[in-house]
Amino acid sequence: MFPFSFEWAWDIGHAVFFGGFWFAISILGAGMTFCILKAAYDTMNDSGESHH
Amino acid sequence: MKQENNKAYKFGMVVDLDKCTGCGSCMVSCMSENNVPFKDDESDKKKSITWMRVYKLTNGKAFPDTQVVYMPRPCQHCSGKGGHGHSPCVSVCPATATDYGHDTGIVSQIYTRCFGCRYCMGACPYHARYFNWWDPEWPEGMENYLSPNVSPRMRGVVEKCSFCYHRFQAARDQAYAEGNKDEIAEENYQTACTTACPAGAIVFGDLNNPAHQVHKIVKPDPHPDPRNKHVVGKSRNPKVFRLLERLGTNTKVYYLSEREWVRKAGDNYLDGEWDKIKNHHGAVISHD
Amino acid sequence: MSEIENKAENGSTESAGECTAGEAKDDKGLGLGVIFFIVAFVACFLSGTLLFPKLLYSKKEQPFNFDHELHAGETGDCETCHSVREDGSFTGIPKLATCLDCHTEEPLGETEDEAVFTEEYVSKEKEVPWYVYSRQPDSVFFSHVAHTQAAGMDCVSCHGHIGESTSSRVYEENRLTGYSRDIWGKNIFGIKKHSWDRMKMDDCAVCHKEETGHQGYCFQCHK
Amino acid sequence: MKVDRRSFLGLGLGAAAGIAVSPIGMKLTDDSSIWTQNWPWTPVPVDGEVSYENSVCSLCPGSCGISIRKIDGRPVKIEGLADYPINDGGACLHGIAGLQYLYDPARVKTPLKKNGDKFEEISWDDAIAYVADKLGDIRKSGAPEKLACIVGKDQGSVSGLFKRLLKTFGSSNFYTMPSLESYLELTAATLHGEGETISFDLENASFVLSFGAGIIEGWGSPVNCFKANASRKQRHAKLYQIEPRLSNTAANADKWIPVKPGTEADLALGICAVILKNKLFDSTATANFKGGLNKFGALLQKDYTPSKTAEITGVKASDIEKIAILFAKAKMPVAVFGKGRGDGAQSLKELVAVHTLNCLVGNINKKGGAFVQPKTNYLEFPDESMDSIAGKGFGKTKIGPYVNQLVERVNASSEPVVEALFVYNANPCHSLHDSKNAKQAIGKIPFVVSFSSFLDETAMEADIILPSHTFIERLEDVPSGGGLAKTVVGLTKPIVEPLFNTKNPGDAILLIAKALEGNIAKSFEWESYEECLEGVTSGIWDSLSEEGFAIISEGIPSGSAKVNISFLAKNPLTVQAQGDFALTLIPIDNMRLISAGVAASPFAIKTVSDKVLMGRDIVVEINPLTAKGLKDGGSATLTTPIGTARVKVNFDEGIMPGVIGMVEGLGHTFDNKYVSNKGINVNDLIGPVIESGSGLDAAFGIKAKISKA
Amino acid sequence: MDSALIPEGAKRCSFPKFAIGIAIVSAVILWGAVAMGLIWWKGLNQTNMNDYYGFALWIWADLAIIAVGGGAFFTGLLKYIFKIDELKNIINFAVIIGFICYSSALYILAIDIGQPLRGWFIFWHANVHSMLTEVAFCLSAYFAVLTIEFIPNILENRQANKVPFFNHLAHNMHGVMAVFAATGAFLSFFHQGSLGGVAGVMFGRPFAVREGLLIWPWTFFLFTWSAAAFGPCFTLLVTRITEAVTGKKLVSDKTVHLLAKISGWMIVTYIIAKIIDTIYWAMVTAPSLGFTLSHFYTNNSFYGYWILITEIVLCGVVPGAILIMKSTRENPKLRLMAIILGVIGICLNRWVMVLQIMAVPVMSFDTWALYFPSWQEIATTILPIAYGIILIAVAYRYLPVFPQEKELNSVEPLTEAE
Repeated sequence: MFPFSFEWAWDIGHAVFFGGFWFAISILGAGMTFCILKAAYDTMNDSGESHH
Repeated sequence: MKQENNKAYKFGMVVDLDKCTGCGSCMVSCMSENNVPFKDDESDKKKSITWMRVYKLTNGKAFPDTQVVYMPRPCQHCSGKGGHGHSPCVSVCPATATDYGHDTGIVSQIYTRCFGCRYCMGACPYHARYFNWWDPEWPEGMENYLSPNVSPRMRGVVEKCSFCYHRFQAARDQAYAEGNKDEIAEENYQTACTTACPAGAIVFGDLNNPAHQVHKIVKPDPHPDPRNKHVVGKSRNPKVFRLLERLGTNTKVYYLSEREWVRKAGDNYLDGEWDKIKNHHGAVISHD
Repeated sequence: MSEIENKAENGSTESAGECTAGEAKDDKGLGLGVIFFIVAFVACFLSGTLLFPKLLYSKKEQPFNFDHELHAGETGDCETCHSVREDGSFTGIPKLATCLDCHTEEPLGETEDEAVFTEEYVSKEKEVPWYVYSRQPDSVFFSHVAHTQAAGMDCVSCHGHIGESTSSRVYEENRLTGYSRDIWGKNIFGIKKHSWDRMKMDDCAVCHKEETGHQGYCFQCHK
Repeated sequence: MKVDRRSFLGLGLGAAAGIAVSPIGMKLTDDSSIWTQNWPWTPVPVDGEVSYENSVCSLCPGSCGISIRKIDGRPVKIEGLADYPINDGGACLHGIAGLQYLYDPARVKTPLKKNGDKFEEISWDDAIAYVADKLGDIRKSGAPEKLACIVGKDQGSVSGLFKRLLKTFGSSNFYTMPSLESYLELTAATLHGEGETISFDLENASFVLSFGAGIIEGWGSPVNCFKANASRKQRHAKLYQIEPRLSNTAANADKWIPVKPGTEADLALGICAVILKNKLFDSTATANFKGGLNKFGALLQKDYTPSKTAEITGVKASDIEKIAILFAKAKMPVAVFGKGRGDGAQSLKELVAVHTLNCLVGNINKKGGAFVQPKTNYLEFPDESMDSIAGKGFGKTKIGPYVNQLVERVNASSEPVVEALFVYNANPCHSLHDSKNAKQAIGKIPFVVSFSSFLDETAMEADIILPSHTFIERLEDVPSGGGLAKTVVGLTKPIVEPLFNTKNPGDAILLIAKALEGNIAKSFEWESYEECLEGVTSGIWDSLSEEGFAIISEGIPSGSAKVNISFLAKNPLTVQAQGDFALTLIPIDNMRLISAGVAASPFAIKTVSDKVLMGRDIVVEINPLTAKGLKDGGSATLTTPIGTARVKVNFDEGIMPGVIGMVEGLGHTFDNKYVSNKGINVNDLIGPVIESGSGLDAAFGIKAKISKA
Repeated sequence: MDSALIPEGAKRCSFPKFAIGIAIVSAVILWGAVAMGLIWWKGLNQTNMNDYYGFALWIWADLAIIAVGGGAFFTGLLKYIFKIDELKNIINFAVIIGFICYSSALYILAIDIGQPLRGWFIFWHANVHSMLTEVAFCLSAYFAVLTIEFIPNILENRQANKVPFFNHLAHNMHGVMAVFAATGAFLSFFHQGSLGGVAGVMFGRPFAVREGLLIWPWTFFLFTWSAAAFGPCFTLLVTRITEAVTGKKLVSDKTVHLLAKISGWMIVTYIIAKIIDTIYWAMVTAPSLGFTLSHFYTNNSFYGYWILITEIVLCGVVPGAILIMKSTRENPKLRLMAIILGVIGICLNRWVMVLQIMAVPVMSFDTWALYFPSWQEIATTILPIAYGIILIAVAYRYLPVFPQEKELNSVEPLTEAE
């Protein structure tokens, strides 16, 4: 699953499969991190009043 | 995948169905060699673990022309299409709990790695793979005959014939101890079913080694079958056949019979197809 | 982060009362939350790292101390006691019979351990129930002869310097798996410095990959 | 500062995060799966040094050499012993599974004494004293002949000791269960004279005409027969199998000749007729036939012409002639008798008729033929010391010639014919025809002593059980039997210390004899069975103890055998099946089961097809043509004159119409869930039919009807 | 009493009534949970599976619910990538349905494996050549996507939304939803396909095996396509049922017709491909291995040609036809019939691609194997349905799932049910 595992091989199979997988995961990760941080930031910048 | 020593074995088996008496010695020898458990009711054969199973085949003719033959069926140790090691089960196992040993041609099964998805069983057309639906249990005291060379399985994993791999491990250790690395004599590595067979119907050895009995009988074709590029190692002995050869599973268990109907039963054929190809069957091929 | 906290501090007083009503703007609460967060985080992390292993492993004393250095000194090697049989199999921890090649009912030397050995085991003809630090599970087939003779490896690379020990260290057994702690390694994070610090499959495979160019097929080491 | 929800939220999140980055998660995930890989309830076999020990299997007359693999002295596997004169490496499934007998928790672990209807454990001393006491009374009563004994076979020193005990006690009522060996001797006695026996050179025969002999179903010396059969192909030898169903032997044979059950004798005579008519016999051989060859010939030409024989047997007349000619013209022909395993019911007429074929074509004591030679006796027991009681009692005639008559008499008479009975290595309550009847007889005998290792059906009926070692734990001489061309005596050695408080039956007998004192004790002046064995086998002991076996006779016997065919010339009647139903039920001998003696092992049972045993139901073979109103795989009720049973049916084209086949060796009723209470015992449905003249139980089957359940 | 949580202006039944409804359904869940407990405690001997049926009811259920759950990724794809804005009216619900399906699929996998505690091996020791590995990875990843897509809707709950952080979070997530949807579509394409691949790569099983493109057998593409085609049918079906139960119109006909139309065309294209595939397999693939079509559909008491006809014609061609024609599509009865047939069709297809594969003998001397599940299997398979009902009920009650609800129900009918 990870390149540091002995079962990892730098072959086309692993490249394609895990390439795709980690790519998708990182997008999701990045996306969520962005949303959360931005939300936190926005919360900071609110001028006191509660939103609805 | 290249193995460390360029000298690779390719262990295989040939069963003389005309000699086989269906006595069951191979089955029991296998069970006691490999710590196969038993339950109080083993008559449901779809839930009965028998790495080596002896099938009863009939020619389907009515009395008195009926004929019967017994066919011992261990794991066929497929080498997959083109013999690249992608056997039906190995290629589908999600957790690499079964792999193809390119150094021996043996398909492994690692009980501690298997998590019991059973995909391999679905993929195997020979039903050579068995699932441990129950925890194995030995009646009080009987666990004393368990062999330390084969690890007992736990509930929830798949098991199958290993060509008595532990005997290969022992033979190899012996060879190491005697200082000759990759030299394992034919008689030093024989499976439990082979040695047990009272009729001497089973022959086991290295298909890559022309000196070995199994090679002499099978005469595996070094070239792919011109009629089906997926098929390799086809026998050049017209009396020898493999189970479901046309699927391209490229099994390493061969069968030998003088009887045509038996050879035909080894695979599936469309109407009239057999009569067309039976004569080619195993015949020495042009480029040879 | 600190910025958030500051914010948290300020807005605090305004709507303190409303927080229970699920009103969102109680920043003091948030601040307190952060402190709680940090406290809990540190507490749990430390207990997970320091306390947890203590709970996971049970400590077991060997039947009596064994002085490897002394014996190795006498015999000059490991193979005398930990030998390979003719069929290539490995004897592992020697049986009492092997000990009796040298030892007798009469204690050799006056250490307490020697006394225990002769009284409890030699005279009673009982095998010594040693705990094996490097015992591998039943599913593993490990060929010593392949490594020591065929590959010419030394014992140390896997077993470390146990041969130089003068007394038996405590045997730690994983309560859940029954494994010796040496398999996972002393370091709870599984970090190793020496080749003998850990004995998991990964360690075998990595070495095989380096030495033979291939991690090996399953059946090479499994049964 | 107020602690509020969000503080707890922080606390929770912090804790979670802290745990998450600590090693706990990773370690426990790994360890929990490792736990599943080493579940404490999954046994871990102890490793150790491998060693091999040789011995001989005594589960059947085959007497194969075996090699036992041990790990630090713990037996883990039985395999055939390479280069052993009988089996040379191969082994049958029962022998390989032998360790399941050794470790069987259902073994009799210590002497048991029946109290009311349940057993209680007693010490050996008490047990022996108890037995001696009972026997003492019988002897005092002046009727020592009322002590009877049933053993599995009449060979080997242990049987010898039983026989000796009976004789010195004063009884001639020593019985053996029917066995191929006994039939071979009886046939030889009838045709060639007392003291002779017959064997077959199957390894060399070029044409084997088998009258239902299950050559690859456990007949004779099974593994040896397997090998002989396997070599047939290379030798271009032929096997013709005559029997009502397509047995494995028939399936493997070059030709299967279906014959109506129970008419094998007639077919044999029919073939004799053709041989005589066409002068295909060996005139030099027939020249010195005694007993009226011409009378015999005339009889055959009258009653056994091909057409008449065809009428009786259902075999085409042309085929009968063809077979006769093939047989007579073959280079090394041999006709083999003994239906199935050859240890079931047989008719002397059939045995003799078949063997007469061998005599006619003159293949007696020729390579690839039938060997006729005196019974081998390698045992030299010193003379018994007989006192008057012993002499008188031993002088009295036996209750009956065979076990069946014994059972019959016991059940018939009101006052006990037998006061005490020894049972060793036999299970009459399961393996005799009409086993219920046998059980009743055994139950009727006041004092029954069993030497069984297991609580089998007969042991259950016993008053006291003196448990024997299994063959893995005991020392014993094991002579080969089963019509093997050579005679080999093997030595079974104790491979492990006895697991339980059992004894070698030989030692048990010695103790009983000593306890009985007087002439009996004097006749058993050995310290132990081991000493006795060494003494009585002194001639071959060195070879036994060093090689592990001794070859008594090998190769073609010298000289010819005299032949007297008066028995057949008297034209004995052919036995008919009991009852008048339309169908005939015949027993099937299946290699994967055991028909006599111990039950098959759990492993052996596991290999049994679901076309033979389905759950707890036994499955009978029946030809679709005969199965009107039945469903393949469905249930049915099978009725014979002596019993009814619920069975499942399997439509099988490999069995003659009109015949129902039921496997032998199932239906054990003792307490062992792996091998017992499965199916039914075919002997509960078939009753004995005594052949006039021979007195043998010759019931080849029984009339039956089957209907949808 | 829980009015504070109910979306503003939405009419919901009284809490007790709601609670009772939930309680009833929970009983079913309990039943399933008992069976699940038995299976984990005693092992898979609690099922009627055997060595011929390593894959059975559960794997079918997995394949089926993932297929019908395909509506989520496909609707998402259309809404966020192809910008078909109309679908915003149903996307929330599609996501919830998807969430239910995928969480159920994971739960079933967890009971289906013989060694649940080793389940993680499929990730850690992954064999990248196995279709099942592919399924496991993409399935879990896509489940994460669904969760992400579900979160904003949850945060829009009246109370949650008052928390500014949540409010912002929901807002931001909506902002980047297209990215997530695209990832979801990507992942779905692969795991839906791999589920087809699972069967297609079994070259030891002539009934299953297919030729294909590179490493992907045709079944790979057929499965993806069919999921996209029939998934919306299921979304529409569940919507229709919810409407019936709540007695409210929740999604405008415009939206329904649009989705139905798209689904219809997808079905038609799929079924054409499926027919071609079937013919090629029957005429070329199977015969090349020595099998005639009749071998797969005769000599047994259950699997006949009827199953082939039903799947392709009755539950494929027919619904396809109904949904592509405006007149029939916009006839509520016919439309309902079509989507029901569609859902049956896809489930039947998955059944065939799991259980019939196991049933067909391959060795010439082998026999057909039929199987009937044990009550434990059935209970554990019904559990997800009950769980789905509850989740939908709760979501509908407390979350603004249907943007159009208010306008469509301006004149308030009496609200009832959960």
